[in-house]
Amino acid sequence: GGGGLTSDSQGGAAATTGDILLGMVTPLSGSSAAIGPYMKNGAQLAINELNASGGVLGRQLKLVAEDEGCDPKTAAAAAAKLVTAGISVSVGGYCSSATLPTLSIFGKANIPMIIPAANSTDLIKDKLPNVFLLNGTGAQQAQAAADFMKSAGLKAAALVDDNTSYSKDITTRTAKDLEGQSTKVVNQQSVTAGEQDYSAAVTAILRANPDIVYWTGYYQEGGLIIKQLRAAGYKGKIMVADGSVDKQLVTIAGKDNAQGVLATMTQTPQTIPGGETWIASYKKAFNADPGPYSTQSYDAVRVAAEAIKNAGNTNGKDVIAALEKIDGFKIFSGSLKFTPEHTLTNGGFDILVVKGDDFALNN
Amino acid sequence: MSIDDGSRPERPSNSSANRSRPDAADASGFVNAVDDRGDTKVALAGSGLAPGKASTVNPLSRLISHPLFGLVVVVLAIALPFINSSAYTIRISTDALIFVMLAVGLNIVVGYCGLLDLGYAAFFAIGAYTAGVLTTTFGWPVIATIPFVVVAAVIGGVLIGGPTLRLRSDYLAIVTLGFGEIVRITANNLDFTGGPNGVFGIPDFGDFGLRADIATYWVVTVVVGLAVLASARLGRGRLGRAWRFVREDEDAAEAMGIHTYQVKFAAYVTGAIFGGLAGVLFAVHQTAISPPSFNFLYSALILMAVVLGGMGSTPGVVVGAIVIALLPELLRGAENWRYLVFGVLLIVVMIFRPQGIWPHRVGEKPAKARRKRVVEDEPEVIP
Amino acid sequence: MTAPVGIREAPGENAPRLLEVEAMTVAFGGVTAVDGLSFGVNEGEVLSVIGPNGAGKTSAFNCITGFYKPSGGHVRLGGVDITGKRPARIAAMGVARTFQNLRLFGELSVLDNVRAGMHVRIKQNAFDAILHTPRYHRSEQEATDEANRWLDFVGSRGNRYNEVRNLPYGEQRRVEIARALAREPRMLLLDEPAAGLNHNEKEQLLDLLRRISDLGTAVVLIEHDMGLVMQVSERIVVLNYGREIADGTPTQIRSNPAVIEAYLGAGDDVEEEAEKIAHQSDDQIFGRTEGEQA
Amino acid sequence: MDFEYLLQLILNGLFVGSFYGLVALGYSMVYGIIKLLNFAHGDIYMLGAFSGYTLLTIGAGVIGGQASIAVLVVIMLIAMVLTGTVGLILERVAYRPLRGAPRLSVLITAVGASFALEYGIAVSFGPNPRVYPVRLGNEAFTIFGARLTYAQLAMMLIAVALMIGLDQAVRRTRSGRAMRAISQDPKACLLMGINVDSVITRTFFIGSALAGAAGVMSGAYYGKIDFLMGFIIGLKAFTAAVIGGIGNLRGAVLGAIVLGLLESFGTAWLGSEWRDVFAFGFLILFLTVRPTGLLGERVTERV
Amino acid sequence: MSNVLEVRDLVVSYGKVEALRGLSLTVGDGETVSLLGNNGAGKSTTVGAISGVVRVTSGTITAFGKDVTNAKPWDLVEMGIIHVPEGRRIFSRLTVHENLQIGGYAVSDTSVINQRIKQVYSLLPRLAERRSQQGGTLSGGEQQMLAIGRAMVSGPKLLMLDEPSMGLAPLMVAQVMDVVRDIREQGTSVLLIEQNARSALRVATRGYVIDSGVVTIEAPAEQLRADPRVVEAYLGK
Ligand SMILES: Nc1ncnc2c1ncn2[C@@H]1O[C@H](COP(=O)(O)OP(=O)(O)OP(=O)(O)O)[C@@H](O)[C@H]1O
Ligand SMILES: Nc1ncnc2c1ncn2[C@@H]1O[C@H](COP(=O)(O)OP(=O)(O)OP(=O)(O)O)[C@@H](O)[C@H]1O
Ligand SMILES: [Mg+2]
Ligand SMILES: [Mg+2]
Repeated sequence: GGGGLTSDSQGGAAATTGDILLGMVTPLSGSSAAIGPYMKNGAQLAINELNASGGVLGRQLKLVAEDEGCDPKTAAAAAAKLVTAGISVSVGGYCSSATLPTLSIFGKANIPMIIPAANSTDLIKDKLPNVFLLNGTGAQQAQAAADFMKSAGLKAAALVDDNTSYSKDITTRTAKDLEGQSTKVVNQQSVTAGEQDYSAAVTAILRANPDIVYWTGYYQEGGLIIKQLRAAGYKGKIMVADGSVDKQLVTIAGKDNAQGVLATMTQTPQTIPGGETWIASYKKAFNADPGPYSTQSYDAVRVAAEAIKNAGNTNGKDVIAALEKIDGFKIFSGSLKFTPEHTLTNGGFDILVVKGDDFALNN
Repeated sequence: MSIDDGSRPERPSNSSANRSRPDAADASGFVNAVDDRGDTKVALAGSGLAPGKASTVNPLSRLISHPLFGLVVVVLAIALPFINSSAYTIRISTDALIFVMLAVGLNIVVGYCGLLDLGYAAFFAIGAYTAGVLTTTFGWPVIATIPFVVVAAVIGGVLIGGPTLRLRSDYLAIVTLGFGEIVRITANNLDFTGGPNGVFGIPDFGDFGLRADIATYWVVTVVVGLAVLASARLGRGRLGRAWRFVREDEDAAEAMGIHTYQVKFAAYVTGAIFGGLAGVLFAVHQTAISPPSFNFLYSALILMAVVLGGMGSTPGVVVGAIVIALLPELLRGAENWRYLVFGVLLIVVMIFRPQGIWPHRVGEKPAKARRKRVVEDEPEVIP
Repeated sequence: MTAPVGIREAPGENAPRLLEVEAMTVAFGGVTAVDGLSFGVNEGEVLSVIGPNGAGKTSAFNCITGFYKPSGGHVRLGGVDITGKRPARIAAMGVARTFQNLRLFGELSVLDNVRAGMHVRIKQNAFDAILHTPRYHRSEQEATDEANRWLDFVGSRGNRYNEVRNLPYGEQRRVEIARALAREPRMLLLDEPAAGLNHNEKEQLLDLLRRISDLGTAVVLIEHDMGLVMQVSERIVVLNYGREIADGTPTQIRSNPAVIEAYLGAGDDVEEEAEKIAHQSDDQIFGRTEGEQA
Repeated sequence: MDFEYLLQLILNGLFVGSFYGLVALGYSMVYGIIKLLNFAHGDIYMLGAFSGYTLLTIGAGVIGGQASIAVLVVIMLIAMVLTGTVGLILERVAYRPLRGAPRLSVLITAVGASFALEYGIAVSFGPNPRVYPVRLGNEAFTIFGARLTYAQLAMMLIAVALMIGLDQAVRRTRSGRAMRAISQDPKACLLMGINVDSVITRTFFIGSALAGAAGVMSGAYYGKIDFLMGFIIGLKAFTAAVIGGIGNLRGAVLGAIVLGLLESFGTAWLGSEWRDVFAFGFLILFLTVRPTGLLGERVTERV
Repeated sequence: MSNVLEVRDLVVSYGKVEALRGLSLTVGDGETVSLLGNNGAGKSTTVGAISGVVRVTSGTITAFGKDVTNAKPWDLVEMGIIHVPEGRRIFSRLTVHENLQIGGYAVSDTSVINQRIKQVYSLLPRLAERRSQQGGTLSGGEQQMLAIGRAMVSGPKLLMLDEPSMGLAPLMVAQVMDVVRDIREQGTSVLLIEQNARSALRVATRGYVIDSGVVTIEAPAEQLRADPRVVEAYLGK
């Protein structure tokens, strides 16, 4: 059994004893299955640290992760499962299209969501009180990319996305930002993720003769596109968005081909001072390298804990109020203060560049 | 065999495969090295009289073919929130019910009429998007969108079915698959459909003072229950028989005056309407819809529900749909093992129940008719 | 005893021809299966079409019933041109047929198979079926009753809820005929109904054909069993290489040298058959239809 | 559209088409003989890529980082035997028990097998993509201004050689004829003295081996492999097989090339996002005009 | 005279239905043996069991001195046991010529196959006329000829024909029976199933009457023709 059937029977009084549960909806199967563990581990690392220092409000934290397979229906079921499990805060959300249907489920249950990865502006379009984005939005990233192109004096840009919301969001916004600017968008297209041959797209890009190609999808396809661009004789610049910032990009593209590839990216442990210790503890805990969104997930847990601590209880409304009040809390992308739309005040995007086997800060 | 592979030996000869025995080996285009057939209902040698054989349905299947049985299932479904009202239970049950509606709709096309449709999710998408766009962009209440959903689904069915229903089954399969992909990609590429993020913030039917998810659950239960009933009844009526005739033998059906093309068309369009209406329920339930929900894999899953349950058998298809909808949820904790297990289970189930979990049976007839036959066993001879 | 449908009036002397085939030609690539064939069928008569294998009999049937499109010529039914119409249209106009190789709906019940024949007459739409209106129940009941009557008529015994493919061959043949009769055709085309039947079953078939003819339905029969053909036909058309080589009464046909050469042969079988027939009076052969002979 | 660009599009189309072709052949063969749409076929391709990967990783010490085409060919042959065997086992375990069952039931086991293969690899290799330890260089030559790398040329030549070999084998030998006969009436084939099971087994072996070869080639050429890589190409191969006239081997290759070209031109004219809409739209229109595909046997249905 | 085929106490069941219930028969070298029986009596099942396409539940089948119970059909074809099935089952989308070639599948020597195909064409000229037509488009009678011709290409030592005259015109029935006679004269043993008992008993040397899966009468052909039971049931008065 459990719960009443009437309209006011959900989101009742929060428990005041026992573990505080944090829920995470993340892909653990399907084509994005590789991402899930990175996020899960990042969050777990934060929980371990917090628990070691006594937990929050004297209670221990516990992570409950559910698979979404990047599928909206599975994600919604996962969210409902987390609601039923009694989580206090949701710290998950990777695929935007799969995160959208979870908004109302968490919303109706009065559970705050601190979304570490999904960053489509659609998530905050309806101004739901419980939704907070901990990742820079597409708008911010696009701005960073456009600024770079202009300042580098590039005349022609090709924008390529993988036709998913995250990726397309960035290209459309970049194109908008470049409207009427010195950099012209000479080619814009959406390829299908999961394929291997992008030569048709590459041919079209080459024909448009751009100075820079901006790829906003993930590293799997990104690596292939870089390789195929180079094989087709493309000599200009290539830039990728944060979804492609991963060592694997270099491996897939081939070290030679990947040299000098730029990226728009928020701060990562690799790029901030003191990051090495974080990487080391991650490695120690999970015997693996951190990957995309490990840091954001780590931060999401810490932010959640901070808000609960400030609220003094786990009641959704109070935690949300606490989240809105947070100011100056240190996270990887800088110091945290949510905008009225519940996004980061400062996207914190930097330009990285591939040097050797990995990305480094471009100076 | 229900789906004609188009390779019926055009002229097996005077008798051939039809000759007095179920010869599934020919029918499937396969053969066992040795004709080692299991138990089949066969007329006794030479006698021509097989008194009452096939109508002696086993007690279980008589129980479940009883009209009351369906009622009991519906009552149980309605009572679910009183038994377990957790958000998770309600959600996955609603999902499963919507899936049942899809499977029942596809069953009309595949199970009744024998048309292989690999792009059924297209109609699901058309329904969901029509409802989604009309409610969010124009602020309509969901109910008001239903006529438009039906019209949109019918238009979709006519557009794709019209020119292609003459194709042989496997060609039809690829055409429908292509159509499914076209619909999904188009939704992904257009602006008014919200691009890859789709449409979100879709309102529900109203909460009637209940918890919103439970209100939706009950609405869905009622609609799906009616849909199941309608499809079962359609299957037994005149049109339903015509579908089966076409599935079994188009030429013979034509010779009986049945316009086979129209009949196929009717199946296709009816299926489209079911799919479209299921789409409305889905849109309401998800509140946010986006292209990935309508991919080929989803069409394949619906087809699986139909085949796994038993093509042409309404209770079978309902069971198949519930299995296919809930199994991955039950295996949720297994992560990537989940689909490995799922795949292996599919194979195992099909090997042990090649006709489906609950196949359609000929010979299950209303009790009234059964009694009647007893009297008529010694037929009066008309001069 | 009531027949399942109202017995139609026997046609008068100058009744128009029910079916008129005029210079019909069918060619497949190099093969001309039917080559300028013309013949007619009168209301209510029993006509046999015989001829060597590959003479084009089945092809001619297929043209008449719309399954093949003739490349030349015309087919008229009751004066209406039906050349090239779709099979369903032609069937709805009162032409029913069976197939040389049985074409039953194998996985359906015997009753459903017969109800297929009544399909176009069942007064019921999709909404009736969904809502189970009184009209639905009435029409279903009527259809079932009528199907049962037709099955009784053809002498089908055994369980009618059985899948038809599980029936013995002879029984399936009967069901196929019942299905065609349920169409209430003006004309019934039977393609080798006796093939694969044993002696006893052939006798029963003969009796059935006579009863069908008694209903006033015209019967066109393709058959290689000369015993049956000679006993049941009022008139015989003989085809060879797609052309008509003879047209006449059984007596005329069995002594026609062209027919003997092309089809019957001088085998002992035929002699025996001929002997047998010779012993019967024409009356016995033609039963009640004798009076209508021209 | 200038000539160079046109030629480049054609070359791209041909190159992609040759991959589709290798996979489509197996699809078409299996369909031709047992009327099964083998949805697991694309995953055999994936398996080929992973076998090649494993072999190369094991043998990396021996051959060093820079593999020659010759080494790749050897690896490819071994991988072909491996995938062929998997195909054969698949037939034994998942399809043969269902001979005589409704055709769609087998389709479902095929989808089940596809899931099992994909996620079997996902759990054993992990969900992360793998990268082939060898690299084919970017050296290219130009013909009339269109650019083709030597690696691409080599791949196309291998594909063409395999296709011609198969075509000859099927046409020239009596087992080719037996395959066609089995597709029509397997039981009658028994009475002709044909060992139907072994012919079917052989078909699966050959089809799977070809897909495996394509898998290795794609791994070596594109570099990245992952457990879902077979899905899309499986759909494309199915489409190609249908365009060509399903069950017809030459048709499958022709269909694959047509599809490759359609995609290439679709991208050029409408952009990548509309490419599949273009290809499928064309397919639908084409089939309404020619319902049996390019080379599909036109059957005069007899009644 | 040695027996090419000996069937002892054959039992075959399809699920619960026992189609054969202890049937025994023999075919001697060069003999033509006819099987008569009602629809569903078990005639086709018997030849199916002999040619290995129907599984035998119990009993033994010996051919050319070897036990071949439940042997593989292809091995039996190699031994020269050829079964022309009920309903012809020609390959409808192969041409007439290809159908004949398939008939020679078990023969490895192509020249032998071609030789035999030539013989078939001369024996059945109608097939030669139609050699490149698809099998499925032949008329019923033509298909029957093709089925027999196809069997002859494989070089049968024991030829089993299941209702070869079904659907044939009288002249053609006579021709087929002549072919059967020719085949017998070449020394091939023949097992002939026929509904057309009159013709069958004319070419056969011996015959069996089967009823419900067992042999009820066994006698030389002339004797059967005179047997009142046979006359009543199969020949007609
Ligand atoms: N679809 C077709 N394609 C090619 N040839 C055909 C087709 N249909 C029939 N034929 C040819 O036309 C001729 C007549 O065939 P049909 O079936 O009409 O003969 P039939 O008189 O019914 O013979 P039978 O008594 O043997 O059944 C045959 O030679 C046959 O091969
Ligand atoms: N595949 C099968 N499955 C089930 N029962 C079968 C099968 N094949 C034959 N039977 C049954 O076995 C019995 C014998 O059939 P069989 O075909 O041997 O008879 P037959 O003497 O050849 O008859 P016919 O004259 O009709 O050809 C029949 O009762 C038949 O219904
Ligand atoms: Mg005929
Ligand atoms: Mg038989």
